[in-house]
Formats: sequence, structure tokens, C-alpha cells
Amino acid sequence: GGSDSPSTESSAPAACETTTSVKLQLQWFTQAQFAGYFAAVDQGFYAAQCLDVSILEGGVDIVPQQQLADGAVDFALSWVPKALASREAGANIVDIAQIFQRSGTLQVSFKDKGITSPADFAGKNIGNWGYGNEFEIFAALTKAGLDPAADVTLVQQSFDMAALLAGDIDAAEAMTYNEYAQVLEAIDPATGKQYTADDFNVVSYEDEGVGMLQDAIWASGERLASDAVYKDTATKFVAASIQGWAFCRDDPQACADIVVSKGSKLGASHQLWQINEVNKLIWPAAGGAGMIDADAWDRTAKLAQETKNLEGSTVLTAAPDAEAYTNEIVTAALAILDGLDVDTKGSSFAPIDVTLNEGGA
Amino acid sequence: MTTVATIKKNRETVRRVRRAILFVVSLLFVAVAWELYKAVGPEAGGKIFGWKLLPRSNNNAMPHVWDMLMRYNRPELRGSDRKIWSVVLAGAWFSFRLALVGFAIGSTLGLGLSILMARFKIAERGILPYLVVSQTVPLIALAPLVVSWGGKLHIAGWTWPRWMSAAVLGAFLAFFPVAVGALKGLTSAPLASHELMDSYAASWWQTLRKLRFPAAIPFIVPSLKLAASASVIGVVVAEISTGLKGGIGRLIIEYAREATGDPAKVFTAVFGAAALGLAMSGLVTLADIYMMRNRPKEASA
Amino acid sequence: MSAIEITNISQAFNLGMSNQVDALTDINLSIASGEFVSLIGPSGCGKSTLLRLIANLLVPTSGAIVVNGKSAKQARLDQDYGMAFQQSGLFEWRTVAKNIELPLELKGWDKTRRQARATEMLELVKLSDFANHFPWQLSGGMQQRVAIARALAVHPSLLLMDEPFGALDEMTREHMQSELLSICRASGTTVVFVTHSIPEAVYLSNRVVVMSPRPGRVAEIVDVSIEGERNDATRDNAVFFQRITAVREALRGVEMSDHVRGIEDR
Amino acid sequence: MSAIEITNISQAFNLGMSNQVDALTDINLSIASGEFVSLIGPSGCGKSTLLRLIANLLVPTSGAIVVNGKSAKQARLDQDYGMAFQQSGLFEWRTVAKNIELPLELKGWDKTRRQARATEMLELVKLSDFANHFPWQLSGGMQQRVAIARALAVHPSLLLMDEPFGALDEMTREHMQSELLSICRASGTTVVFVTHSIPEAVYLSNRVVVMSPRPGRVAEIVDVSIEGERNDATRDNAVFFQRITAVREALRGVEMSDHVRGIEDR
Amino acid sequence: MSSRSLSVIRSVLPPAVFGVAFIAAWELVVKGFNLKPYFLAPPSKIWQKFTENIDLIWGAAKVSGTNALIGLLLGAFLGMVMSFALSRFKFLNNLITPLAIALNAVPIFVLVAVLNNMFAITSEVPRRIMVTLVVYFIVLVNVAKGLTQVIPTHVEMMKSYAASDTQILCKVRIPNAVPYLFTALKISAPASVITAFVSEYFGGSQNGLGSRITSNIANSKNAVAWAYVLGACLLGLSFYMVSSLLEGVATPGGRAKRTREDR
Ligand SMILES: Nc1ncnc2c1ncn2[C@@H]1O[C@H](COP(=O)(O)OP(=O)(O)OP(=O)(O)O)[C@@H](O)[C@H]1O
Ligand SMILES: Nc1ncnc2c1ncn2[C@@H]1O[C@H](COP(=O)(O)OP(=O)(O)OP(=O)(O)O)[C@@H](O)[C@H]1O
Ligand SMILES: [Mg+2]
Ligand SMILES: [Mg+2]
Repeated sequence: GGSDSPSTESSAPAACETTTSVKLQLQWFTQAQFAGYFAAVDQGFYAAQCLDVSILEGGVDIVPQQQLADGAVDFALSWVPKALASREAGANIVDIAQIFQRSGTLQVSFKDKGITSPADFAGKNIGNWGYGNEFEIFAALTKAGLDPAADVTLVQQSFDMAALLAGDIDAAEAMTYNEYAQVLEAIDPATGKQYTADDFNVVSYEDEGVGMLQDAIWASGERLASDAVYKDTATKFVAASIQGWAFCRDDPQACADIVVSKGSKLGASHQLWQINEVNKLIWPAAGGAGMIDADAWDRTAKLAQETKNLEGSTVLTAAPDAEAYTNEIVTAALAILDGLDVDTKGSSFAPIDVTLNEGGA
Repeated sequence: MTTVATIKKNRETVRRVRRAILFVVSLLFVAVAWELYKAVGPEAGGKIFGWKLLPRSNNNAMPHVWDMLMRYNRPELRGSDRKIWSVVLAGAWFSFRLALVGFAIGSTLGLGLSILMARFKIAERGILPYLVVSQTVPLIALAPLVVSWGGKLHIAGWTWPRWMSAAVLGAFLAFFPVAVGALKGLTSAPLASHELMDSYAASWWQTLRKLRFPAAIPFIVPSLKLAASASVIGVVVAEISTGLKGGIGRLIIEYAREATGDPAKVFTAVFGAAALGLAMSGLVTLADIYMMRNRPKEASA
Repeated sequence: MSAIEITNISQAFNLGMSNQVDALTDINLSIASGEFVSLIGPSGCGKSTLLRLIANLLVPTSGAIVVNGKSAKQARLDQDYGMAFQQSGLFEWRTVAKNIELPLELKGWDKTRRQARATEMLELVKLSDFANHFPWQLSGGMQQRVAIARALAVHPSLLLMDEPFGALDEMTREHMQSELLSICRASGTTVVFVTHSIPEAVYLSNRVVVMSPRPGRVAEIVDVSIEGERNDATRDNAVFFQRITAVREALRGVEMSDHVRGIEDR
Repeated sequence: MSAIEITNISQAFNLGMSNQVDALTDINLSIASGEFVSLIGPSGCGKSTLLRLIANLLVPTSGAIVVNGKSAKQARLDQDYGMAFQQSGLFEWRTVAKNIELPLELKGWDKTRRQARATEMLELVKLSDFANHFPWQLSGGMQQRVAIARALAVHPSLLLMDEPFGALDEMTREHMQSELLSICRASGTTVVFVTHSIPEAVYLSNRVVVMSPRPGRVAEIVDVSIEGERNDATRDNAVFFQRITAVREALRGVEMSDHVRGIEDR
Repeated sequence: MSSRSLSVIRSVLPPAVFGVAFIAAWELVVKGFNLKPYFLAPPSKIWQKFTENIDLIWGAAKVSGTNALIGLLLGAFLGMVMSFALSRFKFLNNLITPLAIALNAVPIFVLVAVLNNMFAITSEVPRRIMVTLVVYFIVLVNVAKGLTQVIPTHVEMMKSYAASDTQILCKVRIPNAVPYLFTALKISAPASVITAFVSEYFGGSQNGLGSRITSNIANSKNAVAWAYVLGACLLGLSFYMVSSLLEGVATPGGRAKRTREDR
């Protein structure tokens, strides 16, 4: 039908002869980390592309890229190293848009522990989440000349940051947009007031040069190669998603409200903080949002091959093949968005100031 | 005569009321103990005999009982008008239905297996070790398989709903105690009764129905109690691990992430799960009372 | 045709172990169809064991048993017999009536027919009022009567009864004896009957088999041969007393030798 | 002093329910110390129930029981009596010897003393060879003898026995009867004894209590009063036969009325 | 052939045949449907990883196994003591049982998270407490039933000896509860193992089987993860076999013989 005309100006779904159903698998629960997709649903960006997108939340044992490879969903979000590991294990999945251009992982510690760089981890209890989210820590340790198995005590963190606040662990893994906010929302029993950024030291893996690529949109390699309709859907999906992210960049408050209305559990100020921090990971995007930067890709792949974990194994045993990512889709998607006058670079992006309330409320 | 009957009935009611009161008392007792410990226990935990066995008593680790209770009556999120108790109640109801399905599947499967094993010695030798093994396979390794294979199942227009995976995982935990307990029970009838059935040339199935099964009931009942708890756990865990929304498991993990700033919140959901377990085994207890109503009881002299 | 043909039967428990018990040795016995045979002998001499062997609930260590012209096993599978055990063996989860209906259920009788038969049997054993009681609500003798009713309910062609009237008072016992006799007479049932009461054995039986104690053997077979129908008059019959004495003497004989041997053993 | 004083005892089961059973009504009975009293009556008339009441295993619906000058409960707690149940009630997980030792263990006897007594009792019931067998390896009569040995092992001052010899053959029974009498004579034991055998009741007892069927009542008390020691000669005594007839007649009386009533009931 | 070796063959052969058939079917399914390793690894691959990582697996199994064992022993002990107490003091029953059920209905790792906050995330105590709780419940439910499901005549008899409730407990109820206890132990054996490593899922030292399994699955190293699962299986199976052996030893008088062995 006519729906494949990329220059459709009308955003009215009525213009579509047919709508394509699309399932997107998130890594985790509804929160502002995925605000762009929720915004795209809410604002009708997907509908304008004749897509009917349903967003599936993640679970502890749901590995999104496996859901994708099994054909249970059409697209999945995943961190790059983990997805590459699945690819190495036979899952034919392809990175078609690198939404987060930077890593948002931190290692947070109380000021008095004096942990300002990975070298200071030596002899400390170092928290991490496990579940494949710990490789940046290993990379940083390796880079600092420390042996993960001997020089530090690695401790898996619970769902919350209580272990850090209680002093069980000296430095906790935290995402800028989530767990870091949680400690800032907590009350310092000594003062009776919320903790402030001044109470903590923060090591940023991105700044330490061991950041790995995180949230990306993955598609089925097999279907991309054989199914033109799917490929077209992918393009539209990426386009509308980026449009959603652009919306969130321009109106973080509206975006946070959308996420809260979708049933996210952490509070409103937390979601606003989160969208603001996530924006920092996406914008500005020099080559256009979603473009995969070859340098960052290679660095991620290299770290994934070289960093040994506690068991002495690495994420990847060989370099990922060239088909593991493609900029073809995102390029076409950006072209659609250009036609819609959407700013896909965000060069003038400036984060806002967010005040976290107690408990994130 | 009728008055005696009424007295008896009244006595029964009195017993039930007393039991309910005792339960409340025991809850109060725990609450008081909790608060007492908070009052005297070390804020940062402590050691006995060099073991770190004393828990921390601070408000993050052990919120005040009233804080937890009050939390039920406050909105789930600021600005939302849904009180937590209604959210937890809805979640518990959702999970309860799943657990019921899991329990039904699991106990049927467990019974079936136990019958198979009671029937064929060789099956017992062949299967039992693997049933044991199956229980040591963590759900985390199974959940993705079940979700993915279930998702591919389409039988005559019926598609596998996502919640079915959770129910199946509940059944996976529930079937084992039933299989083991029922197997023991099915082989527990006295030899003399078997001889009686043999003298009637009763077939194996007849013996099963008329003798083995009724004789197994005292063993099956505790198994069913375990299965009821197990199915709740299985469902709650499966909700967490498969990302199923709407149940108490989901609430627990969502609230757990907020424990840093709102430690009382997660307890509201945890208590919800506990209540769920109580409801399930309450059902089994009712079944127990019904099934054992005609068995000889100890004289209460 | 003989209903039961027992040839060279021996039975040992815990064979080859230190606590081996030779329950029966070299039993030969032939029971005619329609005959009423009682087994009598000291406690532990193997009467119940012999009954179990005939019923194919035990497989003999050696020897052969033929029942109604077929193997004991086949006879069991064909449900040729009814059995009343020494312990009543009622199912505690079934009411009295349901216990009696059990063998009928297994025969596939429909419900109304079963209930009619159960009611009939309950009247026979005088327990109509207790149809809906559970076994543990009955006295010892009442339980035993339920077990008898259960064994008689199917009208088997061969009845094996192990001290069925042991827990009954004299009058109920006599009532049950007459009922049993009239049932057997009417249907030509063959009965093997274990009892400790010599008058009972003589009153009921065509022949009384006296067994000697461990290892159980057939010590003597007393032919009762009282003419005519047995009834209350029989109990005052001179022949009746004569037979009782014969059995008693046979029994004393085997028991004395047991006691003497018992002393020698020490 | 009377050992047992029973006043206006009534016992109903399932009180107030549709299936109420009036097991006993208005029982009055006084048993002197050292006396041997037998209870006899039709099946289900409440003999076992009465024994249970004396032993304080049941609490009467109404009425009072005084044992050895104290309440039945106190007497039980003081371990004044030994009891042999109608069902042997042996523990399947204990050997024969260990079953007999059980009450001795509870009295806190030491091991050697216990074993000596168990050996002695096993000889008494002629089961020395079976000390290390388990109950299910014994015949019915042998199990019953173990239960008797267990009841006698503690030498209680009051013995309650419920059809203890029901499954024994005539000779073993007579042997046990004499043993029981000589034990009681030697130690002045009071015995309440349930039996269905009229000769046994008369032979053993000072008085025979004849009970009427449901609701159980004391119909008649037959004073046996045979002079001198009981021994084999007693069984040929004319008084003995006379008493037997008396008891039998009393029993027929109550049973006939039962039967007539039974017919009316329908 | 001696009857002894025959009986060994009889007891080993069926599980072996079944196991081989199962593994072969698994292997065939994986190969036949060309299932990718990220989805399901073939047994041959798992075995290979198992042998390659045997040291690591053994080390991790020791950590989780110790937790499981301590919890199993403690839980069985407490469960028995508590059910004795419950049968002895009836009113406790109404007090304790609902609490035990409630506690047991809370999923393991949630309780562990709560316990982790109460103790310390680096401590093994919460995990052991968790196993203890699970085993305790299983034992309590079964043994409590066994203690009450006695033959009434036996209790009457003991009462006629003026036996105290404690004596009735020791001489009648406990022997009667033995088969129930072993049923409970057999259920507990695998339960203790899985509880021990499930309590590692969300926090604590990363040295046990549980954390290894999760991190390998998250990294799509399915074969390695299943190799650890295999280690867990062996651990659970050995616990089970020990309880089975104990049952044989502790069942006096070959009571099993009283019931029908199938022919
Ligand atoms: N399962 C068994 N294991 C070992 N020995 C047994 C078993 N069953 C019976 N016996 C032994 O076999 C012998 C005969 O037992 P049986 O029950 O046939 O005696 P009985 O003649 O019926 O005696 P009673 O009149 O006392 O019932 C006894 O010595 C008994 O100990
Ligand atoms: N637990 C009970 N529940 C209800 N009824 C009972 C119970 N125990 C006994 N009965 C009834 O009480 C009556 C008397 O029973 P009991 O056992 O005392 O009789 P008995 O005189 O010992 O008879 P038998 O000579 O047959 O042993 C019977 O009708 C019986 O059904
Ligand atoms: Mg016998
Ligand atoms: Mg009685």
C-alpha cells in the first residue's frame, strides 16, 4: 500500500491503509530509561508511521535479545556487550540504532572512603549487579592493574542501595539516571536531611575510558536480510523512536509525566531526574541520534574480548563480525525525521536542573 | 437433643473464634518482639560468639511496625490516589489465581507421577532421581525456556497466555512434594488390606482407588500444604523473572527497588505474599478437615 | 469333583535366615465340593497360613494347590471365593454399609443392587441400625460381624473363614452358625473354617482337620458324619458329644506332645 | 474396702447428633478388693466401654467412678492398673520383647530388670522363641498372648482385661486361665474381665455381671461362690455347671428380649 | 551372577537407562531442531564445560553446599523440635503454624533481600537462615502430621499406663512420625540446595553456584551455566541419597515389609 511513502506528512493514523503490529522488549520495568518509546506511543509518533507498538516490560530472567532471537518480539533493547555475547552464541541479532551514545555507569562511594579512581578499589568491597552488567568494573580494574579475583572483594548488590548506605559495600555500582538518584533521595540519619552530591565520590566509567555501549535497538538479522517489509518497519520504528527521544529532550517534564502515567513505580521527581540524565547520554548526537560510532563500537568489542571476569572468562571470545551492526536503517530513519523537521542532533541541548524529593516522590 | 447439638455447634464456633484470636495474638507477639528488638538491639548489628548473628535494628533494615502498617493507607505514589492496600490486594488476587492454576497442575502431575511410581517399581527407580534433580534446576535456567516455548504454542486457536508460564513454573515447584509424599502414602497401606483386595482379585487400579489412595491421604495432605506454599513461591518468582505484570511478585521487586528511600513499602508487598500463602494453605486445611472427617480421632479424655 | 486339592504343601517364613519359621510341612488335604471343613489346632500352628495359601495370598515354599480344577491363582482371579480374615480388616474411611459393598463394587454391581444386598446382609448380622457408622465406632464383635457380612455378600462358591465368630457372644454365635449353615446348604458352598471352638467345629463341619503345632501338620481328620440337618437338636445329640470328645482328644494329643517337646527344648 | 465403686454411670456417643448411641445407662457396681468379676453380655452391649470408663480412657457422660478410694483419673495416674485391650494394640516397630517391656520402661525400670521380667512373661505365655520377632510375624493368638504378657508384666493391683483369651485354642486358654488365677491369688489382684465364654467367666470369677444390650444395663449379677481353689477339678463340679446354667439363662433372657425388641423396631 | 550384584543392577539400571534416553533425546532435539546455544545447550557441550570448569564448579558447590548443609541440619532440627513442641503443647499450634506458613510463602530472594539489610550483604548468615526456614517448614508440616496420625488404641494404651504426654510423644508419636520425617527430608534435600543458591541471586558474595549461574546466563554462556546447574544437581542428589540411606537405617524392624512391595 501507500504506507511505505516516507514523506507522509499527516500524523493521522487514518491515513494508513494497514498498521503493522510491533512488539518491543524492554530490559527492565517501565521507567524513564525507556521514556522515548513511551513518548512515541503517547504522542502518536508510531501511529503516524502506521505502526502499532506494544511495549513489553522486562523481568529478572528475561533476556531481551533472546526474546528477539526466538521471534517472540520484533525489536529488543539491550546493552551492546551482552547482546554481542548472545550473537556469539548463535542469536542472529543486529544493532540497528545506538540510542545511548555514552555509558551511564558510575561507582558511587561515600567521601570518607576516599575512592576517586578505580585504583582506589584495591582491598575494598566493590558492589556490582551481576547479570552481565559488571564488565565495566572488571575493565576498569584490569586497566588499573588490579586482579578482580584477588585484589578486591566483589559483592553482588540487592535491588536497592541499602548496602552502600549501611556500609556493607564501599563503592556501589549505580546508573547516573537511577541508583545514583536513589541515594540522593535517601535520608542521612546523621542530619535528618537528604544526602547531597557532596557526600559522595563518583567514578564514571565513561570518563575512565572503559565505558561500553549501552541501550541500543536490536533487530533480527535474518528478517532484515530476507523480509523487506520488516526492514521497512524497522526503519519507521527507529525513526519514530528517535522522534520520541527528541520530544523528551525538548520537554522532559511532559515526558516524565508520560512515564509516570504508564505505571512506573519510582516517583515523579525521580523520573524527571532520570529522563534528564538519560538525555545527557543521548544528546548531543553529533552524527544524529542512533548512529553507531565505529570507534565506540570497536572499543566496546575490544573490552568485551579482553576483560576477564571472576571465572577468568571474557564476554566475547572473538571480535564480532561486521554484520553485528548496521547504520543503514538509522540513516534512512534520520532521513524520514529530516522530512518531518525533527532535530536529530540536539546540538543545542542543555540539561535542566532537577531537584530530587525525598524517596523520589 | 437439639440443644446439645447447638451447644456442640457453638463450641465449634468458639474454637474457631479462639483460633482466630490466637492468630492475631501471635501476630501481635511478633510485632512486639520486632519493636522490642528495635528498642534494645544494636543499630548496626552485632556479634554473638564471634558470629554476626544480631540483625541491625535501624529503620532501614527494620522499619517500625506502625510505619509499615501506615504505609498501606498512603498512596502508592505521591499524587496517585490509589492507596497501597488496594494495589497490594489487587496484586495478591492476581497472583492467587495463578497460584491456584499452578497448584492444580502441579498436584495433578505430582499425583500422576506418584501413581506411576507406585505402579511400576522400575518407574520409581528410573524417575525418582530425576525428579530430585529437576528440583535443583533453578527457575532462572528454566524460565526463559518455558516463556519461549510456551509463546510458540498454538493449539487449535488457543494461544499460550503469558501468565500461563508463571503458573507452569508454580506447578514445577509444587509437583515435587506431592510426588514424594503421595508415593510414600500409596505404599503405606497395611499388608492385610492388600490381602483383602487380592482376595477379591481386585485389579491394580481398583486397589489404587479403593485402598491405596484413601490410605495415602494422611501423607498427601502435608504434601499438598507444601505444594500450596510452593506454588505461591513459584508464581511470585516467575512473575519476577518473566516480567509478568499485575501480581504481587512484580510489586515486591518494584517496591524493593525503592527500599533505599521508602523501606516500609517493600514490606507491604511482602506481607501481601505471606497472606497469599496463608490463603492457599487455608484452602488445603479445609480440604484436610473434609477428607479426614470420618477417620478415627483420639478421644479427648 | 474335589473343590480343593492340597498336595505336599510346605511353607517357611524368613527362609534361610536365622529366624526361619517352618509354619507348615507336608500338608495333604482334599476337600470335596459342597463340603464344610474346619481347621482346628493350637495357636500358631499354621491355620491362617494354610487359608492364605488356598486363597493364593501366599505362594507356598513347595507343593501344589488346585482349586475348582484350576490353579489357586486362577481361582482367585476368577473370584471363586470369599474370605473373612482373622482381623476384621475393615477400611476405616468407609461406613459399615460401604465396607460391605466393597467386593460388590469390585464385581461391578450397580448401586441399587449393591445397596439392596448390603441392607440384606446387615439384617443378617443384625447391624441394620449401624449402616452409616464407621468401623471405629463399633464394638469388636460388631466389627467382626461386618467382616462376615462382607465375605458373604458376594455369595461365593468357596468360603474361607478365619475364626469369624471369635469375638461373638454365645447367642449371636449360634445365630450366625445357623445362618451360615443355611446359606451354604442353599447354595452348595464349600467352606474352610478355622475355629478354636471344638463344639463349633463339630456342629458346622463334615470333617474336622486337627493340626499339630509348629511345624504345622495334619495330625488327624475327624469325620463328623452326623445324619440329617444340623439344628438346635443336633447340639444335644449323643453323636455330637462323641465327636467333640474325639476332636478334643486328638487336640490334647498334639498339644501335649507340644508341651512336652517345649519342655525338652529348654 | 471396695476397689471399684461405680455409681449411676451413663455413657452416650455422638451425643446430640442423629447417630447418637446410648452405650451404657445407669450402671451401678461395686467391686471389692481382690475380687474377680467378669462382664458378659451380647456383642455391642458396652462391656469394652465400661472397662474404658473404669480405666479413665473415657469420661462418662454422667455418673461417678471411684477406684481404690480415689478418682478414676488419679488411679490411672498412679498406675494402679494394667489393661489388656480387645485389639492387641502392639507397636509394630517394637519386637515382642520390647513390646512387653514398654510399661516397665514407663515405670523407669532399668534394663536388666526389664529384660528379666520380659523373659519371665514370655515363658508364661509360651513365646520364648519369638522374643525378637515383630508383631506382624506372629499369628493372631500369639499376638494376643503378647498383649496379655504386657498387661501382666507390671503386676498391677487392678487388672482390666477385655476378651484376652478370645483367640486362643482351648488348651492354651485353660493354661492361661490357671496362670492368671494363680497370679491373682498370689498378689491379691482385683480383676475386671470381659469374656464371651460362660464357662470361662464362671470358672474364673467370684461374680459374673450379665449385661443387657443397648443401652447397656446390669441385668443380673450371678454370685458364683464355689468353695476352695479353682482347678481342673472345678470344671467337673456340679455347682460349676449350675452356675453356668444360671448365667446362660440370664443371658438368654436379656438376648431374647433384645431380639424381640429388635423385631418390634422394624 | 550373585543375587547381590543382580539387585545392584536392578536398582542402578532403570535410572541409568532413563537418564541416557533423556540425555540422548535432549541432544537430538538440540541438534535436530538446530537450537542455538544461546537458547539451549546440548548435553555434550554442557559436559565439556563441566569438565573444563570442574575446579570452579567444585569451589562454588562447596560454598553453596555448606550453606545448604548447615541450613538443612539446622532446619530439620528446629522443625522436629518445633513439631514435638506443637504436639505436646496444642495451643502453640494455633500460634506458630500460621506464622510458619506465612513466612514460607514469601519468596526466597525477597526474604533474603530483607535479611541482607538486617544483617549485612556480605554475610552468609541470611542465606543460611533462608535454607533453615525452608527446610524447617517442610519438616514441620510433615512431622506434625506424623505425630498426630497415630492409632488411637496406642494412645489409649499409653494413657492406661499413666504415661505422660512426653512419654506418649517418645514411645508412640515419634516412632509413628519416622516415615513422615524421611519423606520431609527427601523433599528438603533438593529444596535446601536450590534455596542456598537462589538466595545468591540478588546480593552477597559472588562465590557460590547461584551467582555463577545467573551471570553466565545473562552473558548467554548457557553451556557454562548448565554446567553449574549440573553441579547443583549432583549436590542435591547426594543430599537426597544420604537421606534415603538414613531412612533405610532408621526404619526399625523392616517395617517396610509390612506394606506391599510391588510384585
Ligand atoms: N509374615 C510372617 N513372617 C514370619 N513368620 C510368620 C509370618 N506369618 C506367620 N508366621 C508364623 O507362622 C506360624 C503360623 O502362623 P499362623 O498365623 O498361620 O497361625 P494360626 O494357626 O493361624 O494361629 P492362631 O490360631 O494363633 O491364629 C506362626 O508361628 C507365625 O509366627
Ligand atoms: N467411638 C465410638 N463412637 C460411637 N459409638 C461407639 C464408639 N465406641 C463404641 N461405640 C458404641 O458403643 C456401643 C458399645 O460398644 P462396646 O465396644 O463397649 O461393646 P462391647 O460390649 O465391648 O461389644 P463386643 O463384645 O462386641 O466387643 C456399641 O454400640 C458401639 O457401636
Ligand atoms: Mg490365625
Ligand atoms: Mg468389646
